[in-house]
Amino acid sequence: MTELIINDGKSEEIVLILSDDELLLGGQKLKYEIYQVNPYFKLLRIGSKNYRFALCDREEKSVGYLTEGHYFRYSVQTRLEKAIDEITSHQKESQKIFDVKSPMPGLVLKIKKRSGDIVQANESVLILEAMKMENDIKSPSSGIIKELLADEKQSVEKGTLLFRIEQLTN
Amino acid sequence: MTELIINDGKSEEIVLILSDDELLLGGQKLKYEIYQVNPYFKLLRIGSKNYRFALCDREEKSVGYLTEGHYFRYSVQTRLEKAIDEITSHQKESQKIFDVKSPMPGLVLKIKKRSGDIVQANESVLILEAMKMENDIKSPSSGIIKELLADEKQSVEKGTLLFRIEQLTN
Amino acid sequence: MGIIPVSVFSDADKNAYHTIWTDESVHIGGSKSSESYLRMEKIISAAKEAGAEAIHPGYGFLSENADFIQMVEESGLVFIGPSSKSVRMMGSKTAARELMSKSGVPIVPGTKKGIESVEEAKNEALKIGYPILFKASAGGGGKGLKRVNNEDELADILESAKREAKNAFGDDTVYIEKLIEEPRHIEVQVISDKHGNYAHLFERECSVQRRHQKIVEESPSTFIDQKTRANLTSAAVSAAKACGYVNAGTIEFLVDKNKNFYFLEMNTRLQVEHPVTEWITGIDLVKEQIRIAAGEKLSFAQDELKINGHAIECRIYAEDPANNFLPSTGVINYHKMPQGPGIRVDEGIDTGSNVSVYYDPMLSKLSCWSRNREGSIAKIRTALQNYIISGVRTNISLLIWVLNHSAFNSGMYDINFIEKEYLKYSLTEETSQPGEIHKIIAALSREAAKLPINGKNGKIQNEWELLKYD
Amino acid sequence: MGIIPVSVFSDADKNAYHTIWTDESVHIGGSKSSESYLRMEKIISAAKEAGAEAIHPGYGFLSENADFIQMVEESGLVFIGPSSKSVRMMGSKTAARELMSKSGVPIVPGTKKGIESVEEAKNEALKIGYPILFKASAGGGGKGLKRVNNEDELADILESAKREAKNAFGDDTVYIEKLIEEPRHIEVQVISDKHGNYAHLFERECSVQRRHQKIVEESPSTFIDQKTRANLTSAAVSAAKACGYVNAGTIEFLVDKNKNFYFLEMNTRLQVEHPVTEWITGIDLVKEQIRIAAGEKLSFAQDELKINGHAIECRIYAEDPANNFLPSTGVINYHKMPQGPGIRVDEGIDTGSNVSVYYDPMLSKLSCWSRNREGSIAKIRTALQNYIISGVRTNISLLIWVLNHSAFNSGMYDINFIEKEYLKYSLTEETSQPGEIHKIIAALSREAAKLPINGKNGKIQNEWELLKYD
Repeated sequence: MTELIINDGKSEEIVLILSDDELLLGGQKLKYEIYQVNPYFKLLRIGSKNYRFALCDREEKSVGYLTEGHYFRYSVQTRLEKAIDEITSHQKESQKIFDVKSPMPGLVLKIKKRSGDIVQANESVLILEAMKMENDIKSPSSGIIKELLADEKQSVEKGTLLFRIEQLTN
Repeated sequence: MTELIINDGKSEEIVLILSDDELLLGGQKLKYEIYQVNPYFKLLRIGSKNYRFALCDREEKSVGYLTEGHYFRYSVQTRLEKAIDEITSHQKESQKIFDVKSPMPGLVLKIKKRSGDIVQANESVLILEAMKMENDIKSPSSGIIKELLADEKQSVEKGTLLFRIEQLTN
Repeated sequence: MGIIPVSVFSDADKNAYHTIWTDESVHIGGSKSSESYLRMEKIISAAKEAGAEAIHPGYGFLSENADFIQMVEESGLVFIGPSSKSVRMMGSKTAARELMSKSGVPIVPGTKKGIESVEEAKNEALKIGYPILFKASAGGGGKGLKRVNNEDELADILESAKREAKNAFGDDTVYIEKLIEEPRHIEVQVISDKHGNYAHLFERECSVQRRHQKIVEESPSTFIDQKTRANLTSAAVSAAKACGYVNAGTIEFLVDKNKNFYFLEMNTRLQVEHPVTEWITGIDLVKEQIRIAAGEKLSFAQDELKINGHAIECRIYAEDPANNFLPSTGVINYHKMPQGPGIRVDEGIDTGSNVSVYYDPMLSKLSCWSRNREGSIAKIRTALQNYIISGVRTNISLLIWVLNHSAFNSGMYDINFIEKEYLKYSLTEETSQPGEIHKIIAALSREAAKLPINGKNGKIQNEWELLKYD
Repeated sequence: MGIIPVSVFSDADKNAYHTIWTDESVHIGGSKSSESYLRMEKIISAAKEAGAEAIHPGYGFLSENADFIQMVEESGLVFIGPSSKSVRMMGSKTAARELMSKSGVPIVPGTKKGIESVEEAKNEALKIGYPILFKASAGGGGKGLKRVNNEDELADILESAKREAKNAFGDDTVYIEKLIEEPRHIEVQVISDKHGNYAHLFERECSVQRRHQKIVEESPSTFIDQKTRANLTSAAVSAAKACGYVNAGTIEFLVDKNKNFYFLEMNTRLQVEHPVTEWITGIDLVKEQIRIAAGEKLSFAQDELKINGHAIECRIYAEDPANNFLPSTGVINYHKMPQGPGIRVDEGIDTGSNVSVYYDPMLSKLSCWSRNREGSIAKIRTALQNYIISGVRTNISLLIWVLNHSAFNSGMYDINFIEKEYLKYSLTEETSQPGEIHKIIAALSREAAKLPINGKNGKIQNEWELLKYD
């Protein structure tokens, strides 16, 4: 039996995997079957309903998958993992800092803000050129730009930290 | 450097793999590039020519692959493997015995010959029912049926030895 | 159309393509078709359980079984196909021949009813003249169909024909028909609604056959001129009317070298080769079938249809051309379909699919359209060369051979084409690649694992395994 | 057609789809397009080295570059496309507008030539009236195209427009055009041969755009009545004649709500969206382009063409709808294309393909045909739901959103449709599956590695590794 805490970014729910063909969700016991069609594609059957899904990507505590043309990402943790997470991230949490990383390799074309500037959520901070297009990299939250680590004309790799936003507390 | 003896059932040729991008065939040195597109599909490039091939199946000493809609099977051995093979199979060779195995799971419907019967190459020995069809299992060579191991109404698995033909020596 | 399909599946098909790709599916029994796809009551109760309103029978198993259709009718569900009455009239080949004969549709000489004994068979065969054919009364699609050249082999072949008929259709009745030598198999697609409207969708040329099984079909036929087409299609519509037919059906004819045609049988269902008709007419036959079953009128009038361009279909089977075409089973480790303008694939497999021993070995159907036959042939040949199905053996090389053959290209072929011409399949003659490439590929196939895979990032691995949690 | 194609490839594309699927390919340089696909002399010498007779430029990179076309012409090779002279006439947007104006084709108000300074831009904008657009003179496809709402933002946007124009086309000339609000982008496919025969292949409705980039195209347009179609197509043919055009080209128009149309630009090449035209006319445009380049006449006459049914195309990009549509890179770990009657995929990827940062993020084009628009929409929506591209993020969910939207379904939309309506992409509103299923899938995705894979036999592994020999 495995207990997993599923978080979709809005709320949490617990899925108890009782065995290879039975699970518990929201107090309801469900029979399920799962088939691996090929390494990245699976079929889930519950009752007579079929659900097809493909594994799209995966990070440390979350899985991203594709079903019916839509992409979903959920964090999946055991109770223990979640507890450890909460303790270690407590300090960070209270500060509410957002790290903005480069989503792809590219060239920093223009930096529009400076360290210490106050920005609104969704406000453009810099322009990254990639795939022949200029892409606005925006602030995920309103707040102060705490660090600005990129320079104009700098080539960055995917995952390079570009800037950090500290959310303003009211 | 690896020396491999390639046999297509008619003749033998030696391919010397000199390095990851060079090989020797028929006295000719060739530059090659090879890319794995996905686990079962590769691209071979020699000069400006591209050859696509998929791995279809694989047995102990041979590989079967698919290119341009055609299936090919070659035995691939090192000189040492071939030498060992020749020694151990020497006795067998002189007898020239053909093992006929069931190519798929099925039901032996009818046995048309008896042990000791003389058969021609391509003559039907038994009927195997599989995939809703009656399939003639034929002798690969003219000779004597040395053993007939299947019974009528018997279910057989893929690879079950059905009968052995001993080739007649003139 | 806003319809939610529900499929049924057997043990062996828990994971099959048709199961995966329907949002709802009901398990109906064991792997053997007699324990699942042929269990009439089970299928009807599955439909009711799922809340379905209608049953589409596909083109195998019970699709032409009048008893099943009657059960569906009596259950209150709608059968997407003809009435049990029509199917019963045409389902028995002997009764159908009689009906056609009465309706003025020419038939091939043969016995009117099932053969009871070897003696009777010998007498009838003598009257008709060898070679003859044994055909399963309940059959279709080449199964239970056997050629007899002379009296000596008659008894053995009769036994085998009855056995195959019994196994395939649950009925061992077989009858005798004169074998018309060098004939073409040409069929006409007909369709009709519940309001008395009948139409035909032109002919399909299905003479490329192996073991009486169609493998390449095309439309239009190069052999049929306008006058013959008019007569043939009009005979087909008469045949459909004679049995009060509703929904899509096919009248099969044998056509001799003088363009005389004989009624062969009616397939009271959708055909495997319906895509070629869909290509040249633009009509979606399955959509039309569903509309008709729902009581709607045909969505087109006969005079709105015309033959647009040319289409070919190739049936891809799991069988080994190098080993007497024995069926091939296993897991498809890579499935790569050809694509592009005028290319269609109706596939039953995917990378990872298991090809089991239980059912028909047809994996996929490739069809192509072009403005003319030359373009169609070129397109489907390239598509076949680029179609990768690895893990099982397929007949793709045979299909390429057909498309390269001068007889096929000239259009001058009959149903004995493959039997006559395909003596020996020779690798060296059939590929455009030089022989040394094959030796290099073989050597590198063994050496390949040493090399980096698809650059640094390209390694394909089973990502799911990294998710493992204990 | 019996032609053996030779492709060219860059370092990043050694293993790309177009390289793999041509029998011959020539390496032309580094990954950056300036080091490979934009190197004119290198491409011409690659063609000569391979013994090619002609060059087809596709629809990116140098396809509309008059200098390149002239180099091809002077090299003795055949360019499969228009003459450098025609391209030069239409290639500069300002010169093209002048020519159209002279030929009686209506144009959108704007500057006749490139903008030299911010001051000049401000003066011109005042004359024309805000909002205005900056457009790259050498451009196309949405790149280097910027909207300006008022004078305050003009200077910054001019700078950015020039920069994008320079990077994309090697020429930073931009001009000003009045922005027609709520317009539709409707274009006409034209084609002509070297014998003076001209024809049009009806219109394409391309108003579903994001960032001025077309993402859904259809033909015919619901907005165009017979009279407007006659005027529009005749204006398009006039435009082609005005520049002595030979081969396939497209005249783009803006159409206002009163069905007035304005010449926008001519694309002197094959368009990305050409499949919808191929579906409704049955003409293979690439085949026709090659025939024309070889000096043959058009294979059809204008009056043989009619609009047959309805077709839609969706462009599938590697970009993340949940993250401001930023391009997404990585390895495609599973590519499963939808299939069936009336479905076509023009794909540039396969399972295992690497989506690099170097080129345009378009992965694939899905197009569908049906007898009417309703059927076409239903078909392509289902096809999109069944299209699996995993490993990178794609815009498929956006495309499904478009096809579900009432404005798209009613046909009442303009080029601002997505900008106006697609405020926030919400997962919960967009899938038919209940929320608990997603939680179960997430949980099992992590647990799945414990379970047996596809029964006993189904384990997919890298068989090549078993071949390893040391």
